[in-house]
Amino acid sequence: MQFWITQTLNSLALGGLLLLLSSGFALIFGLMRIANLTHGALFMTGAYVAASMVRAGWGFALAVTLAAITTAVVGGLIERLVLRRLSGNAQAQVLATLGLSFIAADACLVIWGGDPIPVTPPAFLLAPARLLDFSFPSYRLAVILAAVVVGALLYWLIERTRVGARIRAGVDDMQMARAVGIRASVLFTSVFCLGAMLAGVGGAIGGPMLSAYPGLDGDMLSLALIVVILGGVGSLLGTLVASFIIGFIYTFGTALVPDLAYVILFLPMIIVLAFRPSGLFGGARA
Amino acid sequence: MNRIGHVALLVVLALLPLFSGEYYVNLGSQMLIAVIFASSLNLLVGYAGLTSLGHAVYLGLSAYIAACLALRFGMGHALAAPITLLATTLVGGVFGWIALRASGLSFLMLTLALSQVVWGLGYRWTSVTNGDNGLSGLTRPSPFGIDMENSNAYYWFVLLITAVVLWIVARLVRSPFGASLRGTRDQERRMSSLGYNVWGIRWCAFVTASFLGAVAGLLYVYFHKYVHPSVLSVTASAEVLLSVIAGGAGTLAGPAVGAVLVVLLKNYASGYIERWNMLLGGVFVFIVLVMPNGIAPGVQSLWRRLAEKKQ
Amino acid sequence: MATEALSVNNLEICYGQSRAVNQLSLTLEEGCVLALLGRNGAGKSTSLNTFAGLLQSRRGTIKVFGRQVERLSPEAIARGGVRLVPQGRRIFPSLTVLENLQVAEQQVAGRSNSWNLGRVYATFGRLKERMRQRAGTLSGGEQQMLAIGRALMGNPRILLMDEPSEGLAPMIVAEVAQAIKTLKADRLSIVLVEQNFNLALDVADQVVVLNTGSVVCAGSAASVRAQPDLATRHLGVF
Amino acid sequence: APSLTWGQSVDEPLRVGLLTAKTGPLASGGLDMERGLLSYLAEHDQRIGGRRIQLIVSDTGGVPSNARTKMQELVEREKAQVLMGPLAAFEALAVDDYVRGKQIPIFPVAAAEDMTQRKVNQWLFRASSTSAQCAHPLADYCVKKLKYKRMILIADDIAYGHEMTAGFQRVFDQAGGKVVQKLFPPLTAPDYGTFLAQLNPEADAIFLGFAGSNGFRFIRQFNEYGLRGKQALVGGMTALDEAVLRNMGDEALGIVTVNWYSAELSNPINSRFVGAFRKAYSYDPGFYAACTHVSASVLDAALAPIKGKVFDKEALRKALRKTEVLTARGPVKFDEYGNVVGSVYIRRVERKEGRLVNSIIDTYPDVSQFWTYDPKKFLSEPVYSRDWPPAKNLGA
Amino acid sequence: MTTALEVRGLRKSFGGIAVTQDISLTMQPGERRLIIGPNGAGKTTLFGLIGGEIRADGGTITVFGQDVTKLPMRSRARYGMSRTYQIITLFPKDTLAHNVVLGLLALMPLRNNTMVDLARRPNLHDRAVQLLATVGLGDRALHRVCDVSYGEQRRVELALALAQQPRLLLLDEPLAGLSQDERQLVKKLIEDMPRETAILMIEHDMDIALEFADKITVLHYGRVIVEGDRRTVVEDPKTREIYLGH
Ligand SMILES: Nc1ncnc2c1ncn2[C@@H]1O[C@H](COP(=O)(O)OP(=O)(O)OP(=O)(O)O)[C@@H](O)[C@H]1O
Ligand SMILES: Nc1ncnc2c1ncn2[C@@H]1O[C@H](COP(=O)(O)OP(=O)(O)OP(=O)(O)O)[C@@H](O)[C@H]1O
Ligand SMILES: [Mg+2]
Ligand SMILES: [Mg+2]
Repeated sequence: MQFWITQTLNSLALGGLLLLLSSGFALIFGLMRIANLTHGALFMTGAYVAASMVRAGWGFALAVTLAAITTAVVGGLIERLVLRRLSGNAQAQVLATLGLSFIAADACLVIWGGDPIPVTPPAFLLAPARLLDFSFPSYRLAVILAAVVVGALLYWLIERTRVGARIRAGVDDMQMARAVGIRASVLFTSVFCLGAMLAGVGGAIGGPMLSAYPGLDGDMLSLALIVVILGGVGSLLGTLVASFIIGFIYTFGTALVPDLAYVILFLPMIIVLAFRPSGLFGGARA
Repeated sequence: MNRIGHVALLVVLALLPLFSGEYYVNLGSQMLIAVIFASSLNLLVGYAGLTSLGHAVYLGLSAYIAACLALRFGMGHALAAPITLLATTLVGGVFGWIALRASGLSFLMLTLALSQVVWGLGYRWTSVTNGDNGLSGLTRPSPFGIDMENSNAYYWFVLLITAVVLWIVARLVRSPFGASLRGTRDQERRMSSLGYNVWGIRWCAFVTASFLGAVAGLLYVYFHKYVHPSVLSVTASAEVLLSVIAGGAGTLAGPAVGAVLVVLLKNYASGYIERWNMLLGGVFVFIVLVMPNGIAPGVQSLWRRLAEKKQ
Repeated sequence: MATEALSVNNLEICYGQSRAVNQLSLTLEEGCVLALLGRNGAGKSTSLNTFAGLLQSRRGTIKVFGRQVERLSPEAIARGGVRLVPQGRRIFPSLTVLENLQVAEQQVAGRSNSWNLGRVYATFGRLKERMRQRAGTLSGGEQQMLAIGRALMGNPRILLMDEPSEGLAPMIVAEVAQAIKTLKADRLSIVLVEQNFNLALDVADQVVVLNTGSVVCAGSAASVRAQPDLATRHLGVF
Repeated sequence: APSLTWGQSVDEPLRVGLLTAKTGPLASGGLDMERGLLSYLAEHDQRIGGRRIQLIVSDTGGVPSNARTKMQELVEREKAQVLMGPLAAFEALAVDDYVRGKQIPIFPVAAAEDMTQRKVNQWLFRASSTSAQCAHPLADYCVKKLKYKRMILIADDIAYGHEMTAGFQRVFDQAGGKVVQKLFPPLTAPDYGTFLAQLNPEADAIFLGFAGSNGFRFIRQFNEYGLRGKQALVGGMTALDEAVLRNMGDEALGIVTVNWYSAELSNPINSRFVGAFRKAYSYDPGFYAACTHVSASVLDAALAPIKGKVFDKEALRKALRKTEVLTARGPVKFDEYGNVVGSVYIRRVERKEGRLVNSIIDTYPDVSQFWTYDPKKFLSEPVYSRDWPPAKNLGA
Repeated sequence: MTTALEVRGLRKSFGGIAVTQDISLTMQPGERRLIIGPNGAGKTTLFGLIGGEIRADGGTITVFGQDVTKLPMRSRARYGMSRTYQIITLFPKDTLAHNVVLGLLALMPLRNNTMVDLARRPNLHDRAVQLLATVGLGDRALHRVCDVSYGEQRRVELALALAQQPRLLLLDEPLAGLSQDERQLVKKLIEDMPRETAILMIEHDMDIALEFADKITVLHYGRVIVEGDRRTVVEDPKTREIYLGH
């Protein structure tokens, strides 16, 4: 019994972490259709920045804020200086953003070294929470909460304020979007910054669970890709749901069939995509 | 470039071992293998418009099959090589059948997922693949009694095969089949309504690409005499994809140029520059900003502009 | 004196090396309809797209209510009250009909009789029926209605219409003609590119005929109506 | 007679090639390998065996196919005469046949068992240890001193993890303990939560066979889940390396680990090494730094009797084989398979002068890769793996 | 004699909205038939169903005696069917000539050849240019599709369909976007098609289209409401009420 409860909470925590990771990616890749493969690097940068701040005694909240600002600025620069010129050319975007993430990863290695750096969660979340007759890390409960909040806010922003429709209009036909008065340039940069910022926030909040270490970028990038595509590219709701689905599949899959640990994320993915190529929630708009 | 140019290039490349040290000859072999591999992927990425992020499977699988046949069954090269190519191509056929249910991003993800499954198998199925320790203790073939353990001989062997592969690819893309392949990339709907079998055309391209990837895999395993699951990893798939894009997808010279560049940066420049990852990233970004369609098309249009100016 | 809504002077537009429009000058007065006519490839769409800011002219000026706009971005021009019904519809296929209209919405303070969802739906009943459908799956004619509706949602002062009757059933064409007259009455200024000669002459005040990028004939609609040979010569009608 | 061929004179610098990983996921250990060697050279006036050293460092990025190219670069282009590294087992295996062919002595850090067991390469001298070499004594210690009866083994799902746990399990089971659970999280596991929830609560202790950052993450999460104090943790060779410790906090205190080295070792060579290393890089040397340092000592000692003539390969090989030398890790000699025989230390994490250190609490002297088993018999059995030797008490 | 096209009880709905309901239609070889109806009546959908792009929910489609209801698009082309699209569906980055060459190749065995050099087959190219000339685009053959005007692109649509020498030709608003001269040109071209070719055309330009038709079918909300020869249909009050409006 306790196994099932703990694993369920684990699934939710992992799902929450994935949501924080992939919500920004859902904006940039899903909605804006920019193949931004720096997402993992931005996540890692967020984690490292937060780690340094916490270590320097700035407190967790401030660390998250600073990580958010850093990645938002970096994201903005990337969009303005590089991706802006490559709109529509997915292959060029892949090349440029992977190039940038190589640079970022190496820079992190230079700055922070090759050893893993922990991020200490805020003091009040340090002690495990007692639930019934067992304990569960209270930080992870907080992550679930944070993910739900971020997901809800984002959903509101994109679906209720027409920002989403405007972005999709720009993706469909940039020239026409501008010709109907959408300030596409500003809009795209802001949303890109928001996406990058979410990656940074994800890294900072995920830091205490994952630690900051070289290679974090690649690990996270492929997870974000899986989540967004499984959920259905362009569907924010799909991303939100897929995060948790994957949280469950991974957690229970590795526990129950350890032999499949390596492929546990990919087998369901193959099955889903083979039968629904546009993902679980895609299709309507894909 | 015309035929004379191609032959001249071939001759120059063939003479290389006479002037350079063993290290450079080996580096050359590696570049040529990378060229074959990138050209095979280019069929998909460049001409069929299907971005595959799992192409390393075919190189890796063929390397593993060849290694297993030799180590576990003690099979000779003459028999093992064709079996390897056939088996890998068969797998390519099945994977293509699965992945081509989708196109676009889902295709990318399906190829990635399939390659990850094979990668997982490589790691986990230790009784066959030896897991993380990889398979070692392999040999190179010696056709007609030529000792390929010798770096120069092996280089020439690889050069010959590279030339043949590039010739095949060049024929293919200029043929009617190549034209229809590009057609399916640009306007799938119209192609079907004209009466082309879009799925079939793509599948054939996929199978051809996996066959050529398997050729690269054989050469790879002969060269390294060692296989490790990392040849099946996403990183390996991404690397070849990057070389194709950097060189210029959908052109003949592009992937070759890209592959040579990546091998050079990774294996040669890294000997001089500690921050070679940064260099590699920087070079990619630079290429994209200056020549968004890749090196080969970029240089070509530069050339044209210069020529125009002269006139 | 009537205000000049749009005045174009000596416009030259090129695609790379090839020149598509040369020395185009025209004036559109407020509340008038100018019909821009010509054969396929004459340069009509090129001109219209340039007025909307989608293309950059090489030479010449474009003034909208006296303000020079030829170097402004499309969104600035659009927000300044110029809206385009493009050729080939170019609706946003992945958005629903409703979203297509919403993203283009721009209300102008203090304008009575302004365009909003209700009024567009009233004009094109079909769009209301299809409100939640993805625009990409609409029929050709429905897309055309949507493109017109989308332009109207911006409450423009100048409307650029590139073959608005294309793909519309005769009854709807008549309704579009009626709508154009209503718009005229609302003091909207319209540049109309049309292959439907009858429709164009029915609503136009002025006619400009282009051929291979140059103006070959310009005058009031009345005078063109009076000279059928002119139309035959330049447009191949009748 | 002096030869005209290049590199055949003892007056020229000796070209030492270091194959390491300075980028990629293994960079931390790889950098330490370089630093350990540089430290040694600095302590010895840039000389080994009386010869000036020209060090050529090559970065594999932790990728096996690069390892071979980089090895070729060192040997063919840079004409290295002695090789150190590489770090990972798969890198070492990737270059193995090449090294055999070129007949160049190599001092690997990689711990892959079979390289000095069933597939001996006579040019290879491992001064560190095999994967299980330290796990054997730890298992012994767990049963005899710590009195653990039931243990869980958890390790990275790679050959290194498999070999280490296999060795531990063999000794532990034979000494009367029971290995009740074995878990192998994939190397790429984003999170250990799912494994923590599976831990058998009946076990006395958990053996950690992690390398690099994974052990570090596991221990932190172990604490977060409130498991600290409920079950003891003991660590294998790399679980709480000095490199990991410097980023850890109190959660690591009291954990017992095993290794053939500790920065806390108090012999004169090590004191000098640690002092210099700390001064240069402001942290303690660990496993990887010590590895190259010790290897350099071995090379130093071997070159003395042959007067630095590395080009006489056979002589060098014989000299190396016979070397017995005091190093930073203590006395070192080689068995006939090219693997080290030396002391193994049981250590406990303590706080000293504000930083965490691995204090030595017990020493097993002269430990061979075969532990107490008969080499012939040992070698007639399959190499340690995930499933061998079979675990008999799982779930008990 | 077999019919060119026989559609029986064709039904299709999208998400609950019936777009075609129980359409039946018979065409003899060589027949020229016009389909009209208000926007959104289901005309293009009908073409999609006949062409195989859309799967029918019910009903059968027979082309020259062959039941093609379950066949994929490409096989239907092999029975001599070809179509144009209302919304331009061309290869935008290729030249007009290459577009047409793809059309020519589609039904030749040569299309599967992987070894001959297409550039060494000048006769194919020449035939493509010839075809383009018949739609008035001979001088544009080497321009890319994306570089020519809309009206010109619409004529490439037509050329591409003609390249297949169809026995059953489906034209979806072939005159839309064309200037008056070109309308006459295309009208003549269609009239001059081989007499045995059956042509099914959707068009809103009544001035020209009516002249062409032997028979007219009027669709409304996915149903055939009037069918017959030109006179009967044009004079039918229902046609006037829902479509012509005068
Ligand atoms: N993107 C482009 N690149 C190069 N040339 C172009 C491009 N678009 C149009 N042209 C050329 O510019 C000229 C004018 O084209 P435009 O689209 O303005 O014609 P149009 O009068 O609107 O014709 P239509 O009635 O067919 O719509 C044509 O000769 C056309 O081939
Ligand atoms: N995929 C779809 N999903 C939902 N509705 C669709 C879809 N495709 C078509 N429709 C609807 O079916 C109806 C018929 O469309 P169709 O394109 O056949 O009309 P049409 O008769 O060709 O009209 P037009 O003259 O405007 O081209 C339209 O109302 C359209 O909105
Ligand atoms: Mg036009
Ligand atoms: Mg239609």
